[in-house]
Amino acid sequence: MYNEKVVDHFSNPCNVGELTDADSIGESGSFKCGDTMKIFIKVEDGRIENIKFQTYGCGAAIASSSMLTEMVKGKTLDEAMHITNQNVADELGGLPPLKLHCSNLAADALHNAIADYRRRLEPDYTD
Amino acid sequence: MYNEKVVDHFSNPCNVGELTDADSIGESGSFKCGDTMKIFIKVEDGRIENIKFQTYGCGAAIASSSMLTEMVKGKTLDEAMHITNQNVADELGGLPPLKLHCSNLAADALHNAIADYRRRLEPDYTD
Amino acid sequence: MKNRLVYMDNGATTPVREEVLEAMLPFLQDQYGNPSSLHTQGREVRRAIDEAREKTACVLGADPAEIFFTSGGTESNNLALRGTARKQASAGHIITSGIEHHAVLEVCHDLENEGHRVTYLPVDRFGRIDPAAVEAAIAPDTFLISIMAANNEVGTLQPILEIGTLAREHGILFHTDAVQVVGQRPVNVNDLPIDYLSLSAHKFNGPKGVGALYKRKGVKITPLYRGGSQERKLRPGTENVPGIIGLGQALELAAAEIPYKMEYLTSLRDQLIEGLLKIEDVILNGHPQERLPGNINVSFKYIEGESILLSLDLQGIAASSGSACSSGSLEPSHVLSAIGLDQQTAHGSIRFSLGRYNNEADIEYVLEKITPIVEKLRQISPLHKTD
Amino acid sequence: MKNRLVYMDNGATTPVREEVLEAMLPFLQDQYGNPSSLHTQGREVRRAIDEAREKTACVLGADPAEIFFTSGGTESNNLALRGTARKQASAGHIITSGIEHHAVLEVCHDLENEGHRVTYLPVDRFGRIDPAAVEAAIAPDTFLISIMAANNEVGTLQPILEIGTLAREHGILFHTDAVQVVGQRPVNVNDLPIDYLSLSAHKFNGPKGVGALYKRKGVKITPLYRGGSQERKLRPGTENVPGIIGLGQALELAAAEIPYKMEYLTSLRDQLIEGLLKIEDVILNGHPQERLPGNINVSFKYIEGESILLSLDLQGIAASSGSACSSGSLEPSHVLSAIGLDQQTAHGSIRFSLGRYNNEADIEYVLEKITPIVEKLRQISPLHKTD
Ligand SMILES: Cc1ncc(COP(=O)(O)O)c(C=O)c1O
Ligand SMILES: Cc1ncc(COP(=O)(O)O)c(C=O)c1O
Repeated sequence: MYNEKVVDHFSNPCNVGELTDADSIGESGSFKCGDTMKIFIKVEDGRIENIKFQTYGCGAAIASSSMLTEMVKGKTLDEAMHITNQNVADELGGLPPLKLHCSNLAADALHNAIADYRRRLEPDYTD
Repeated sequence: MYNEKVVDHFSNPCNVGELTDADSIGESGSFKCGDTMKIFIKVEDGRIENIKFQTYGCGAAIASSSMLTEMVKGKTLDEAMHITNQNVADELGGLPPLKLHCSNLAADALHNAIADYRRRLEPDYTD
Repeated sequence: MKNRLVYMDNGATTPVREEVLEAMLPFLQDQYGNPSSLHTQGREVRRAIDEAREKTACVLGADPAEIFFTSGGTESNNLALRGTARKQASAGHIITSGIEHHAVLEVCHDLENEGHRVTYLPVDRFGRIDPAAVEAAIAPDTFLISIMAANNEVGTLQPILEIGTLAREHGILFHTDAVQVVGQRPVNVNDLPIDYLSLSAHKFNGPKGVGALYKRKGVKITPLYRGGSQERKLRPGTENVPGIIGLGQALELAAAEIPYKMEYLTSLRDQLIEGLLKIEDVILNGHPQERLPGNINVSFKYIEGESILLSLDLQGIAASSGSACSSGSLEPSHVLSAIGLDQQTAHGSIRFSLGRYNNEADIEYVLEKITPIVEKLRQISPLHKTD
Repeated sequence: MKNRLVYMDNGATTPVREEVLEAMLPFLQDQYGNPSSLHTQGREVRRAIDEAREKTACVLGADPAEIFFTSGGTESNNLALRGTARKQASAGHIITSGIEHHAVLEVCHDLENEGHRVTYLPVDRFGRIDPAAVEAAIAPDTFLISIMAANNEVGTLQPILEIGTLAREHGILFHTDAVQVVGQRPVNVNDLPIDYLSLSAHKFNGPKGVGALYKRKGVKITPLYRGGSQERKLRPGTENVPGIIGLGQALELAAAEIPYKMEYLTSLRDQLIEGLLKIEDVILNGHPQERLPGNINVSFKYIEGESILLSLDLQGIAASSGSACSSGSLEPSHVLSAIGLDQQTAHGSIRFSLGRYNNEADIEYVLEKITPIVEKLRQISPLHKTD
């Protein structure tokens, strides 16, 4: 069902946990399957200096969370905002069609975290 | 489907053919399956001295014909009239339920032959 | 004491090929997962089923999503016909022939009881349906034409290209029961205007109890029954995994040898026909050329089919009288009646159906044995005048 | 790299026993005749099918004429329910439960669309149906009650003796889906007022794609489809011969070991339950005692079923979340909802289902592996408060 890379990220997910000193926290969830995700970011000089996640969900959801956090670490907020759910799925080498909606969670939570950060800390920001 | 005795009578039927000097000929047939049987008898001193048959039909019909002719050879006409289709089937060691109607032909043809004989040669005979 | 065994009832069923059994075995042993299960054992089996579906699709020129596995030809026919009828907003008209398999005919009878009208087209004395008759039968509310690709008893091939083309011109769905043809002759749904096609594995050296329905994309049918989401809900229930694997493997192998097998069987067939027709009062049923490569159907006048079968059986020769399904019954076959045989001639008809394991020695053996059998039974028969 | 393979998904399907495969093999090799054929090859196979029917009947305490082979549990359920509904002169009322298998529930939905009324009885938090609720639901036009013998997800046994007795008292037909019970616990139609019962071979170490419907003599149903005269016309189509032989053999073997296996599996089951309940925030679903000998269903709070399954799979442990059929879907199982689990708890439920090849070492292995899996997933989960 899942390819090796997905299984690998699922088995050994990167950046699991909470950031006690997070600059922003974003959440997302799927009403349909109940999956929930929380992304914690630490921002420095407009870049994601540190990132952690917590995910309740299936293998795809966990693997996507791990993949996403790896992809955006060190990226500018702008760059991070451009990362789509599809990018995450692609980077994982593809997800089963039935599971695509799970990878949707990861980027959503990140975007929520960034938007919230900017709303609070970048006075001229508009969504 | 058929037991050994039936197969044996089918493979090596006794008394097949016509009797050119028959005293009587009886026929029977099944409208349903198209089977047809002809029995030729030669009577002497009220006994069936010789008997032959011709049968168009399935294995059971041929085996029953053969069996019947064996059973009645040498019997008195009265005795022969008492032989039922069931007797023939029993003597064969049984027939498949679906095939019982075929064994019905044999005794019927014989009874017709005897009745016809008596009608012609026994002045006080009534069916 | 039998001298040898000559199986000539391949129209009823065929032996499973060794390679097919080999392909099936792992799925009766280690690969036992339920294909609906998420774990490794389940996923492995799911993959194998997908492959079987791809093989099947590939042989038919179809898309894998157009293949639905069933429990056999009977179920495939029922699914296509009933499933289509149930999709109709109101009762309508169906065209079929009088010589279809019971699994089409009896469904049509049911559909008549449900309010649909059915035209049962006649056939000529060779068992052929006239495309012009199909066209003439089309009514404004005709929604389905179902004509078999080849008849199982007399082997006659039907003009399904012409009939399918007519159906398409009139916007009518076209189903063909190709149970006797798939694996014997090329069938490609790209070349043929077929909307659904039934096939059955045990007719091409696959296992019994598994078949498939090809259903062209976009054609909508209602499932016969409900439950899980197997076969995209068109045919729920835990899959007959070994059966499906066997079907895929058997079809792939059969398709590969079709050109060779057609020639080979046709030649054996014609030898047998020639030999049989040398016997007095024997007539060939079905079309002399337009027939299944392995089908020989003849009537032996004055004698009855079962007694011939039984005599052949005692010599180790397996054949059938009429179709396997109807030979338990006492009525003359509807197919033989439809081609105009009188009841007695119909009763004396025997089908020899050849398969990949038959050879010339078998033909010779049958011809050697059949002559005295016929002679002997005719001697017993009151219908036969010896003079 | 897997250490070992522990298959605990016997509720989804079971491995075919070696003796069963051995019994089937001849029918995939030399014994290839069509059972409807009159020749020796056909008659041999007919005899074997008759024997399988006798074995099946014998185990159930039924008459061979009351056994009809089908393509599995799904078809048996459909045949019983639809077949009975179609025999009704007019629309009527059916009683079933909310936790039936989809192969009963979805048929009931269809029958509702066809004009019948259906009562879906609720269950208590253990998944039990209350016979008093059955009685209360009976209407003057109730013609059928269908209640499963045991639930496939949570394993709860149903009071089918009581329910069947009620049905009989009211002159209502009683069907039970016994797919999960046959071969696991004694089922005898002489002791139970059952009118029809569904079973499926692959649940008791037989092959996939074959099942049977027991139908008490005199009970009339309409077939789902038509064709030849196989299974006394109730289920036409060339028989799945190897499957049927496998079913008969598997059932005979399973029945013989029931007393031993029940005790053995119950003991393993309770060990596993005990071990699992030692983990924090784990709840047992289904009834603590009145459950299938091999069924364990627990919810791991704060974490999601598929990720648990996947983690187990990576350790070589095969289990399932909910029923095999529904685990491809995203909605929480209707059974777990019916016993009152909230959506999240339902999503964290796992079924371990034991079979004859499991042993104590398997239980230990699972318990050893599951603890760190749960711990790790909870660490990842935002729902779990570590403090
Ligand atoms: C033309 C035709 N259609 C349908 C069937 C039924 O197929 P099955 O026996 O696989 O159900 C057969 C074989 O008996 C057949 O010859
Ligand atoms: C209770 C129950 N009924 C019916 C079925 C369906 O049986 P089958 O998969 O053989 O069609 C199953 C198994 O999936 C089951 O557990």
